[in-house]
Amino acid sequence: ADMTIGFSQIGSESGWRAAETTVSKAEAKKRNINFKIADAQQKQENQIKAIRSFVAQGVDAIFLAPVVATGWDSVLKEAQEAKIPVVLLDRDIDPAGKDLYLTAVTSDSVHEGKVAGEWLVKTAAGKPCNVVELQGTVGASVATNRKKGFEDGIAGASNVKIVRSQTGDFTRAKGKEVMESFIKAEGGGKNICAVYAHNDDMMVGAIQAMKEAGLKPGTEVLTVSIDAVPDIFKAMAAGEANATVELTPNMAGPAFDAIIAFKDKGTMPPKWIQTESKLYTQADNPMAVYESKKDLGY
Amino acid sequence: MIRFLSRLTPVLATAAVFLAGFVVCSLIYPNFASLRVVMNLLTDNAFLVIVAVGMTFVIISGGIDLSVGSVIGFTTVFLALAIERWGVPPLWAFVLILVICAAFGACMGAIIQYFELPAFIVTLAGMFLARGVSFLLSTESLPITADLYAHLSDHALRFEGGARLTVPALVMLAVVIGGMVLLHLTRFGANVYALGGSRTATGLMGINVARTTVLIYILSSVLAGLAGIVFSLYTSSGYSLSAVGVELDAIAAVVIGGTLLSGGYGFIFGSFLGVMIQGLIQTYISFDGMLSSWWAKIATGLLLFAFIAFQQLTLHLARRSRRAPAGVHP
Amino acid sequence: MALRLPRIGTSQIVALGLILVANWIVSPQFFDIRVQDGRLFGSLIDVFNRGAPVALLSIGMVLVIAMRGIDLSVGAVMAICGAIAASLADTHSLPVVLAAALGAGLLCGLWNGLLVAVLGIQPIVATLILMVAGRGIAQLITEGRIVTFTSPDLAFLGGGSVLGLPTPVVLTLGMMALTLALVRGTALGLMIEATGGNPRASALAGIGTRFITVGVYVWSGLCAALAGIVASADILGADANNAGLWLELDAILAVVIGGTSLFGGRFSIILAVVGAFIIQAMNTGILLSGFPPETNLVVKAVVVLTVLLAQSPRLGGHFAGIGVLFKRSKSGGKRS
Amino acid sequence: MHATETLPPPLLALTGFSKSFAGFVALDHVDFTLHAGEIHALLGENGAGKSTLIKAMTGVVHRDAGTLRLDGVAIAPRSAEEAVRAGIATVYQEVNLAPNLSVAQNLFLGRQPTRFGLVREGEMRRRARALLGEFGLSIDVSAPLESYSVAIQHIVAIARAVDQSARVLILDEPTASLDAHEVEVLFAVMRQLTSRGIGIVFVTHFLDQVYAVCDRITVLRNGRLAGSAPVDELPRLDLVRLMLGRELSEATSRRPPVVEGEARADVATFRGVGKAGTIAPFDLALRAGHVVGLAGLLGSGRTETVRLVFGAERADCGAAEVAGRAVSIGSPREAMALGFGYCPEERKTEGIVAELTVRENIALALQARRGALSPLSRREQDALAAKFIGLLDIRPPDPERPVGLLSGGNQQKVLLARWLATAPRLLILDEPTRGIDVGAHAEIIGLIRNLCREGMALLVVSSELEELVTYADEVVVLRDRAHVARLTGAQIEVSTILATIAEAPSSVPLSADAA
Ligand SMILES: Nc1ncnc2c1ncn2[C@@H]1O[C@H](COP(=O)(O)OP(=O)(O)OP(=O)(O)O)[C@@H](O)[C@H]1O
Ligand SMILES: Nc1ncnc2c1ncn2[C@@H]1O[C@H](COP(=O)(O)OP(=O)(O)OP(=O)(O)O)[C@@H](O)[C@H]1O
Ligand SMILES: [Mg+2]
Ligand SMILES: [Mg+2]
Repeated sequence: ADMTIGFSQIGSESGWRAAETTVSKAEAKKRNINFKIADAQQKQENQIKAIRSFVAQGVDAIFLAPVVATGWDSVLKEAQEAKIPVVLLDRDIDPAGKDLYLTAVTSDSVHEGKVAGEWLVKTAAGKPCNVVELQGTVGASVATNRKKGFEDGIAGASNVKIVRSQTGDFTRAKGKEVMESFIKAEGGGKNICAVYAHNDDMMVGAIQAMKEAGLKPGTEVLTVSIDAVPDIFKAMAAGEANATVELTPNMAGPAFDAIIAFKDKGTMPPKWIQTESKLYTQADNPMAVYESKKDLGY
Repeated sequence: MIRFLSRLTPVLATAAVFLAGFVVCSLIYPNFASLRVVMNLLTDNAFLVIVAVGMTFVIISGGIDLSVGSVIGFTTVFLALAIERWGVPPLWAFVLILVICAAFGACMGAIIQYFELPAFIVTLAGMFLARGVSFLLSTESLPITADLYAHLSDHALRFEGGARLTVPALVMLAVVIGGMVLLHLTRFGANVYALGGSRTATGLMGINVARTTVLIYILSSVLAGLAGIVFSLYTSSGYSLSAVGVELDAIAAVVIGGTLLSGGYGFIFGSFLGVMIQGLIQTYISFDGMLSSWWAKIATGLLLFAFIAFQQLTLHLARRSRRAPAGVHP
Repeated sequence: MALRLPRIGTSQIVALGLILVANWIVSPQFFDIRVQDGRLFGSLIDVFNRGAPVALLSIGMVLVIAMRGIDLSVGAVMAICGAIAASLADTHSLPVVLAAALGAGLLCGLWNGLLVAVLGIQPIVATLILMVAGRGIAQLITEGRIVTFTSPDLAFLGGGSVLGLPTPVVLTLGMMALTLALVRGTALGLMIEATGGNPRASALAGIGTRFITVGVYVWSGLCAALAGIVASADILGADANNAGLWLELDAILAVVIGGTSLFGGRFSIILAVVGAFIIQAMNTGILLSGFPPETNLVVKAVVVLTVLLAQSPRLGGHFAGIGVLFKRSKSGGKRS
Repeated sequence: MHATETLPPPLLALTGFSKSFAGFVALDHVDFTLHAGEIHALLGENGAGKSTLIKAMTGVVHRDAGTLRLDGVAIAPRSAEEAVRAGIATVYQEVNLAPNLSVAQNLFLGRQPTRFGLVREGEMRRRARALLGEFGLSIDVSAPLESYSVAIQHIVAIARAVDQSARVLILDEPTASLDAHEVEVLFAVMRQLTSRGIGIVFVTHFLDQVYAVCDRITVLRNGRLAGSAPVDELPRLDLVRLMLGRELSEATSRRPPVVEGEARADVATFRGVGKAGTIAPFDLALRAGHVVGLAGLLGSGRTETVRLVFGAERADCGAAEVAGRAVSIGSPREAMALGFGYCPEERKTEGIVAELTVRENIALALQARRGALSPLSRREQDALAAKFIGLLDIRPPDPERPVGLLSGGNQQKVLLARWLATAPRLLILDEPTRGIDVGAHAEIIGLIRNLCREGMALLVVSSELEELVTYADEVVVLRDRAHVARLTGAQIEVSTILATIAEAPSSVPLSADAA
């Protein structure tokens, strides 16, 4: 199809997001689509500007990875008035705006957290387990949801409880710094049974902090995090990490297919195309997964 | 008249640079030279222009206000909660938030004035505080569904080709004109310039420096609050992380517009143009759309450099005729 | 700025002490230090170790600010140099890696310096250009990913220790000593203060203000490069997206807490470094306290304001009042 | 207390004013009384506390003790604003106006004519022109203040205060950079104000001016009241003794006559040097042991001449030769490398670095010439500071005090010291004795002569012709930004110079190679 699609990407704040961009480009190329990407540097106002400018350019469709759930009504209405279909990638928006977009290809981040929590409950197997949590950026919807999902996941198990929770801003460096202080605050780490991080990058930092403090992550301290970026599989292969929940970077593929079908045949896609939140553990041949993922642009 | 023009040189240079940039973009992208793009520039940057107007006052007086971005964020969260949760009528919520912002600005101004602390740090603390309080209020993004919002965001002067002059853009234009009148035509405005020229001298000339300083920060915070209202109209929501880093964009716009960061010189209209130049760069990059995230950043930097270098050159040529001390370089 | 008789920075040191005590109150094991793998280990050590990058930045920043400038690009320069170091670490020897990274920092500083001193662009805009573009360049180098490395040589700079002290702390102290030697061992410091205090008078007194301006930006670039190397070595990888993000504000804050005026003039390198550790002590305290993260910024705001109010000339510098006790025993008011 | 039967009750009465700065006593129980319609001279050496007394009076400096009564009513202004509202207008010693604002805005800041809250620019400019007209000044009032010389800025400050003064006008060294004509104009205005019942406090170091306009004198010494008396009861010599606490060794005698044709080494020669729009091309020859004075009215181009010579501004034509070698002087650094030194006129903006100590300010130029990498040791700096503090009698004699905290005259001495420390071959002095007291004045003139004797070339700008004629070997007269005449030998007389300045253009031909 000879199509131009504009993509308002959130930014390039993490390896996962870089991979999403790379994969999206590759998928567009596969389908011969003219794909324009605008990087919003984590700012909603920039995303709105980008969408407006896509409308002004007269693209055929707009992909939007919304940085926040609210505030899209008026700009999406403008796109609608210009008869340009919008597909949400990776994150959803507020239910009030349901009829303003064609479909949403997202994972459910509450579900991701829940998967992580359930894994931990299962692994702790009834033994008392103090968890420290590395949150994402304060206020980021993913952070809020992954926290909520995890809490749901462990809700039934009174033996598992979160003893400390701080933000690590989704970064390795902060993850490491925060973990260092958790270790000191929890008696040199002896009281910590498991670490839950809202993303793998923070967990990689936390693993370093634990090793430097003489702890053995993966055995003495359980780890579970989300995203499934290649480096966590390396850690898993080395026995230093236990589990991760995958968030696929390929959101654009299904979105392209939906748009093409919609444009060519008028097929209405379902309102929500949910991607899988697959749990990986050390048992899933981490080295092989690492190899398969390492060139995806993470 | 010649004197007057020569004082306007920085603004004229900025205007020339903006126009040149617009023409170049239009030559590259045929869709660019449309009313729609121009109107989008006005609407999309409305809140930024509003804070930049306040920032211009602050910077001309020799200060700086780093809190504006956080104040916008706080305002949106407060409005969302007030309107949706606490059931305050939107217009009352607007009044309330502007009063809160004024008090906030007054506190910062008073601390700067009475404790003789650098504005940079006091407003940095203000920035932490405003953002921190909005986190405490709510970390979630909250939709605003009040009728007034739906009404205002639909309301716009429509032109052909889908161009719309929206309410935020109209508010912004009013603020620019009001700001120009206040700064350039009133006693208060003259005092602001005088403060930037020399704080001690202004005091010795019998101007109430304390009052002027406090008023300047009140103005900046109130305009940030107004920008927050516009932002909440623009997005129909409140979110604690909105407008992060806007203070830097605003400062950059003000300075690109020809205002001296050291105070004493500058024009509101220059700041308006400064925002427009930044908007133009962004629009150009999204029209291009082929740049990866990093190339987009590099291009933004290079374009900024090109604009500023071109502006320096224009200024240099304009000043060539006038005397400029050599060897003495600030 | 009001003129004052020279003071020594006892208020900063007292502030640092009080924050450390506050940390001890929220976390009783704060002052516990043990030896772990030949390296001192404890929350107090963390303060200095984690504070090292901002301390390094503040060493360069204080000189720039003393010259009435400002350098917003340091965070981006950190990212660039960290990215270069991490990408070369596994294929080149440490000297080559360091030379490349420091060289890049030098070039960045030179660019800033030339824009300010030769083109006459206002420092905040001149360095804003590199702040925006620099992060792009860093991401270009890493292609947006986190580039990891395994070279133990480079890793040593982040996680190793010298005589029990973490390497970043040692590097910071070394850089501070070198800078002190450079500006206080020569007349450069005096010239910087004179130029910052009154640029026109200094130029008329024959000071090569242009040259010194370029020089301080270059030095700031070098300090940022070192900070970038330390940050990369710490996490065994270069995170171009986040390395040094917003650290320019922390560095400026450190300089101001250290008593240097943003309008240029008198400066103190040691107190700027103390300022950096004050900020880190506060951050570490927040992490140890166990308060929910939503309160971080509010706590930070309150602490910053308290530290500043205590330094305010209006309040007569109550911290300094305590400090007078120390001051009497020492002679002279030589700043450094 | 003097009996004041003939005078009306005091307009302004200060009693027991005291002020100390961090242990340093600047004012010690000073009393001062000003009557309506009187011009009251406040005199004293540099650092005696005159400016501090004034600032304490207007509330700019918070006094430690003392009461202030205006018309018998106790007032306590806490800021300049309150003082102005009470009817006390002041011109402080350093020009205190906003350099970036237009002249008109500066004149009317805070009291601009407005309509519906908007400033009436045209009306304000008209009033500004009228006001400055009273001072014989006709300039573009919409131009920024900083584009004018200090002297003009000073007149603007005076005009602003005069226009504001309701009861009391305080003038702290208003005449320091004015020429004779401007001073006359100012005096006329002052007399007119007193006839309206306004009381004027007048600080100056020119005793002639005291006797020309003042009714009464109060003298401060070391922060204490040394005495107060009507002018006619205090003859000159008594006054000087009261101020200094000792006799003044009269140094202002005529210079020894120069032996014509005495061979002297050329230090620097300038041919056809000028800059379009600033100063017409001029020739200038500067020789060892020779003092060239520049005389002219405000804005005649004296400062511009010396700035070109020093490379502070770049000439756009002409050639310069130093010690027989053609050179191009493009910056102060290059000039200093050639052995030039330049003590600028605007000490606040171009001279001192307020935050740095006396020692550092003195060492600055010498250090710059030596280069950053060969620092003056602390001991060398201390020695330098000690030497000049002694030589120029800088007070307080504390080398570690920030210069900004010194009195105006003492700052000027530090500035002189900075350049003397470099031992230049050619020293350029722009208004070197601005704000310097009688005692130090004589010493500095003695110093200039000594330097000359030791073979230094000097180029001096001075508005004080009496002073100029005591040491100049040659006087160049400027008018309308051009060098119009060169006077030597017996021609160097105040009257001749004045006549030359006043002459119609081109009546005194300037021969390029005269002298
Ligand atoms: N803010 C200050 N801090 C410390 N000392 C000060 C301050 N202001 C003035 N002084 C000191 O007070 C003394 C009196 O200064 P003042 O300016 O009143 O002298 P003055 O009589 O006006 O001298 P001049 O004729 O040189 O202007 C000086 O020794 C000066 O150093
Ligand atoms: N009467 C005037 N009308 C307009 N501009 C003037 C006048 N007098 C001075 N100026 C301005 O002030 C500047 C300073 O002139 P300059 O310093 O060369 O004069 P000067 O002879 O040194 O007199 P001064 O005694 O003021 O130092 C001039 O370049 C001019 O811009
Ligand atoms: Mg004085
Ligand atoms: Mg002059």
